[in-house]
Amino acid sequence: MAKKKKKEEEESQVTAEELDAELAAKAREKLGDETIVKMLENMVLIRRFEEHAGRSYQRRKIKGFCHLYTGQEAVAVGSIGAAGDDDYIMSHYRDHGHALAAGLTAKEVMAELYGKKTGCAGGKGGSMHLYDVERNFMGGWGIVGGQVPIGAGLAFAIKYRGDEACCLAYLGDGAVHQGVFHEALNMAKVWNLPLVVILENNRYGMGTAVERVSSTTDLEKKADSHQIYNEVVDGQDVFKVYDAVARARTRAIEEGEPSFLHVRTYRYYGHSMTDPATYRGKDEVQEMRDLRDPIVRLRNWIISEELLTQDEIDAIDDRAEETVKEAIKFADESDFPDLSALTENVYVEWQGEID
Amino acid sequence: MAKKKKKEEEESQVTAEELDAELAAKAREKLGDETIVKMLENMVLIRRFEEHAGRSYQRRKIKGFCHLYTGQEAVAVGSIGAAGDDDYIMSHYRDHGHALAAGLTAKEVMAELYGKKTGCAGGKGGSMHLYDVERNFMGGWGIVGGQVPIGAGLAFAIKYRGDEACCLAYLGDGAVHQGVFHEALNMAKVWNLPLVVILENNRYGMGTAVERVSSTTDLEKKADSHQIYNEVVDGQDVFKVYDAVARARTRAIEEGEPSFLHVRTYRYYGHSMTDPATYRGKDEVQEMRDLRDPIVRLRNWIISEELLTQDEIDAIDDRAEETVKEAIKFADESDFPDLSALTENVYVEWQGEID
Amino acid sequence: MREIAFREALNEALAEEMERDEDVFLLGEEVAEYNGAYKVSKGLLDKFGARRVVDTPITEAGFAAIGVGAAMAGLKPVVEMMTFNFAILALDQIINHAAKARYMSDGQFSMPMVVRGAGGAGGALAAQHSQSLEAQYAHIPGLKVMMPATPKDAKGMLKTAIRDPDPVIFIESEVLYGFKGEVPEEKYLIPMGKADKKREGDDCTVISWSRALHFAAEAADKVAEEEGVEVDLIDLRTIRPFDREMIAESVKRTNRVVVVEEGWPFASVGASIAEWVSRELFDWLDAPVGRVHQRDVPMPYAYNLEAASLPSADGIADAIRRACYID
Amino acid sequence: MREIAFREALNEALAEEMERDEDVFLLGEEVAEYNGAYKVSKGLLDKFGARRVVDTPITEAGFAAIGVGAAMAGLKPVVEMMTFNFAILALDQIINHAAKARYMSDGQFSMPMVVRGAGGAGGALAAQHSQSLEAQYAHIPGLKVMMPATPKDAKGMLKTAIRDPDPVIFIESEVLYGFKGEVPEEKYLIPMGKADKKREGDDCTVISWSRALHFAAEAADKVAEEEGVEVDLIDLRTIRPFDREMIAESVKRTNRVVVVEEGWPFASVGASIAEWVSRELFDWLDAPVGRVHQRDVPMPYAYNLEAASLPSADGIADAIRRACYID
Ligand SMILES: Cc1ncc(C[n+]2csc(CCOP(=O)(O)OP(=O)(O)O)c2C)c(N)n1
Ligand SMILES: Cc1ncc(C[n+]2csc(CCOP(=O)(O)OP(=O)(O)O)c2C)c(N)n1
Ligand SMILES: [Mg+2]
Ligand SMILES: [Mg+2]
Repeated sequence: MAKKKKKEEEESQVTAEELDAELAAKAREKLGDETIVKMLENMVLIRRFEEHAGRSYQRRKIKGFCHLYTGQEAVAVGSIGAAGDDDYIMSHYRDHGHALAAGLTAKEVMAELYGKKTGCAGGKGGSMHLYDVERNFMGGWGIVGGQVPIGAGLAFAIKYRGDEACCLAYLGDGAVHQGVFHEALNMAKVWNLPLVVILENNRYGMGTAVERVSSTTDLEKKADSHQIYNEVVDGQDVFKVYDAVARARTRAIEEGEPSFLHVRTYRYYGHSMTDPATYRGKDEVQEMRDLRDPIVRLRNWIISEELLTQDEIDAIDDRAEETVKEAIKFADESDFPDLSALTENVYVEWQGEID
Repeated sequence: MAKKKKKEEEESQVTAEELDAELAAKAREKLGDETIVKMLENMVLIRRFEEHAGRSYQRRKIKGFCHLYTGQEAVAVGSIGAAGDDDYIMSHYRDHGHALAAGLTAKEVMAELYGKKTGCAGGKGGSMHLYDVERNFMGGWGIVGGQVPIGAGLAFAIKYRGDEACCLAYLGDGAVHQGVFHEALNMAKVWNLPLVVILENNRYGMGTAVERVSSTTDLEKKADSHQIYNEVVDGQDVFKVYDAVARARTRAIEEGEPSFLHVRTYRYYGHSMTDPATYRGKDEVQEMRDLRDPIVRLRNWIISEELLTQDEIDAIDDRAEETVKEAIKFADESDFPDLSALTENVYVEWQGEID
Repeated sequence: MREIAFREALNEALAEEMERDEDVFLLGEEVAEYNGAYKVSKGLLDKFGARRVVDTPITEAGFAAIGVGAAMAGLKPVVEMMTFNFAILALDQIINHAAKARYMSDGQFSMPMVVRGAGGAGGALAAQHSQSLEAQYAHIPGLKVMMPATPKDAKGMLKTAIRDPDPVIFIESEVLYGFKGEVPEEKYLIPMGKADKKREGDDCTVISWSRALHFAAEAADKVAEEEGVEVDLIDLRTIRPFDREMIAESVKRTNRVVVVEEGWPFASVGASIAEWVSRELFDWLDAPVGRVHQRDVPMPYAYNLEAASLPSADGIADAIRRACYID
Repeated sequence: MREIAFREALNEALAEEMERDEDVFLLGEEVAEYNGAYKVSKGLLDKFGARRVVDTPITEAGFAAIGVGAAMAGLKPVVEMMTFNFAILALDQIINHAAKARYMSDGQFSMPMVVRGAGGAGGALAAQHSQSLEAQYAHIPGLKVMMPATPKDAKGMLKTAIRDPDPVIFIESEVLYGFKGEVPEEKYLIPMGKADKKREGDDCTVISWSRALHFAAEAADKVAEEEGVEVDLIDLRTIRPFDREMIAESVKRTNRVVVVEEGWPFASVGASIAEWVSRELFDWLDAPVGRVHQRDVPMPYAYNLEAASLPSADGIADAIRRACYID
């Protein structure tokens, strides 16, 4: 672990691109140093979390499908960093990063991955179905694209109640062709829903490069049929993500204008734990890691701006590692759900037995 | 009948807008006078057919849902006039006009509306489900939007076989929001399918004016997400429709470029026979009838260009009336399907009885 | 008692519940300005305004999902499907999302959503518009399914469905919308999961629901008159969960059963009810459980074929006779 | 005889039929360059090229419709659904379009389309990815449904399905893809609508299909060993139409039946098979038709709960004992 961390840093010092200085300065002014450090901590936590989740998967502690978020950390942290307390977060099956960014603890997320009763869905959901209604983290859904119109429904409820909030709904580059995505965007525009749709374009939907299945790789254009505000965002620059989402949020709440953000990012691992990702070159991955790693870029900026020292940065890493290890221990030691849980929470009320 | 016809003509002579002279001349050169007269005949046939269908509905000879095409005749006749023999025509539930334009006889269509065994679907389909596979008229479908991706499938088959043809797929302004429309357009673009999607915007989906449910009334923009060639077409000018579809067809066949045509048209009657259409003003309908009636405009042009005399035009009307009356008689006198038909053609082959 | 039509009873249920609870709203195609394709929502836009009576684009999956999201946020959406034939487009949202949200989150969400609209054959509407699709929902854990047969039940059941904390699929026979019946002036609810005895008899239990119930009632009259066979006629009302107690009580008396449904026979609700009776009341049965259903074919347009395809009073009477070993 | 895996058997079936008939092509998510999410289409892109092995965008409804259109034009599409959980999105195309085109046109179209892919629970995949949804298709006139349980059947049945002129829903258990078994080298077909006797016995008929068949086989071993109960084990193979002859012959000998399915119990295929047996073979039954099925809940992720939810050899053995009045 420590070695890997070192490696990233060393290479990053040589080559990683700098963050957008202007937006970084603007974010610093608005958020303050503490919050920015917290963002780094969150991103590092997600990175370490996924490393351990991957290993636990290999040790068969986590089963089923497990989709890691590594490489995309700035998207979750930057976007949810711009969200208000009453905003809804609507994610899909690649949800570990969104959940952690939304404030779920590593323990309850890891325990869910382990299928334990202490998990954030009592062990019933697993990796793809994390939820925390208290924190407005609405999951955690496995049908590609299905979450987007539900996100519009959450935005509908906000508007219905007259709340000052919005819904951030995430999807991947593969999901953007699903009919419901388009249905949702049209309704969002017609009804002026406070919806911010965040497309995380990590260039692949499973093994399929976006250009092979999309009429355009400029995926922001996918909102054009619906006359929805859209822009392209560098997803490896946490401040760019933050800025774009903050602006979109304002537009949503103050003007009732939904937005569609095409966030360019990258996933470092395969689609899920069982995908060797032979459909892309190693160079491609390496280049993203070397030049555009969102954590390295943020670290570099933090050091150059003297928010933290290298030692303090290292301490963040160590704490994250520690947090995740504790989460692993917690998950491992927790109990599986009681068998009685099998028939619980199918309904709120049920008039009869369950066959 | 004769009175109504007169009325249209008289008013039209005062006010109806002229057809696009240039395109009309171009079409005349390309098609010849005979074909143009045939187009008028077809449009008049559809008009008379729908009048009689409406009356038969009121007399309970036709049941279920019955959606008349009156007012939109130039779209069916202009577009199918541009189609080649091997092109597929894919329609929806408002299909009488498309079917007649595609060459189905008034008899077999009317008999189908009457639910008779002599109908073009043996009485099993009814008004919404006309078919004639021999004439490549692929129906006749009742699920709003569902026909568009099937049209893409027909285009896929054309390409698969390397045929020189395309598929014309129709939909309404209400159908354009359905997810499958967007799914189809993206695939058509990615795979370069010879597909021409013809949106007949008659301003309403049932009782809903297009602006109430669409993010834009410039419905041609609905193709923008998919980078598909699109244009707006005056659907009350048969030559404009003809020209746009002919160009789209060439693009489809020669360049593998799908097209999306936003054809502005109007339906004179309610959505179906049971809709009094109280959601729109009488003036609106009258204005369309007076100024933009596709038949009146074509007639006027034909007379002014001296393709036909007024008497010959009247004769066309009389013949159409006669044809439809014969069709009514034929339908009325035909038998209902034999009861044995109930369980026939569920499958090509079935291993067992039918419960 | 006053008589009103089925559609008016539904309309009253909607109005009363919207009056009672600000979180209840109606969403669907043509529900607002057009007053509903079948006029079930007549006057509601005027009464409650465009915030709570919402016309949607023709996007069944999309607006069902609006309902799912709104319910997750604590609202109580009533999603109108113009007909359940079109709800097939929304099945992913209903089955994969609405029905599973509570379970997957281990109880963090409730899903107080009603999906309602017209079901069954409507009269010469042909194959794509004449389907009795309750089996698609009754199969799914997480959903409840209600199907009223009378105006009174329609009103009381819809009110119950709207107040229910779980997703309820509420299927209204298209043919019954104009059907009139007694409906009390005072407020009432019809409980979830409870069947209704429509006629008492000791000779044969007939179980049905929705429109088919009326064919069954006609058949019961017929066999009473012609053979003196007294039918114990059960209107199931709620399909999932169904009322096992009332069925068991009846079958233990009659020892003969016929299940009548409007839909197709295989993997159907009727098959499942008949199977349950055959299994749980095996020792009480003097004859195989009879079944009547739509013929196992898509619905044809031609009226003679449609009539031959649907269950009929005559066919049901025959099935009752067979169950009673009368020929 | 050589042994190959279920997925390889399917792969051979596809390759042979594509070789044999230029009109057969494969379409779906990840079928080409990725060689299939479950590697069923491995090597087919290399062998047949991108014209005939087509990767699609993630648009299940849309590409199912490509299949419908292509079949209407006379081609023979094999549409791969990565899993049938996602095929719910395409149900409108399958039910309202593919299943009805022939009937609505009174025979003008045939619909020689296969929709195939993974079904059932896959192992800790949770509620949205672990559904046995055959009832959704078996309910629908116009469709046929096949569900192989062995590599040999998988190959012969898929070849039959591809040659069938009607739309065939072909559901492959996700868990069985790696399962190995004997598959002849020479070409063969397994007929539509014919069940297979997996074990002969006179004490109790057990009817199952797909993955659940294997649980049933285990249970049959168990009761043979522990109680000397000899099970007549029927692998249904084709669900719609199902093999009434083989079931009747067996039940008339054993007079006891258990139906075992992986899916939910209500309005299910198992319920319908049990119902048919109860009705048509009423006089031959010495005990109620037993049933084993998934618990009537969405599938939980936790492995202990998943195991408790699925049918098991033990549970089936108990049901067999109950049917034989052994306790
Ligand atoms: C409707 C549906 N179809 C297919 C799948 C299988 N599947 C899961 S993830 C995935 C790829 C999605 O790619 P993308 O949207 O780019 O998201 P990413 O995985 O890259 O985050 C597919 C095909 C699914 N879960 N749901
Ligand atoms: C999926 C689906 N939803 C709803 C309906 C009911 N319906 C039939 S036609 C129609 C309006 C369609 O309007 P448009 O697309 O503009 O076509 P037009 O009738 O104007 O030709 C509706 C809502 C349907 N048939 N299918
Ligand atoms: Mg992706
Ligand atoms: Mg319209």
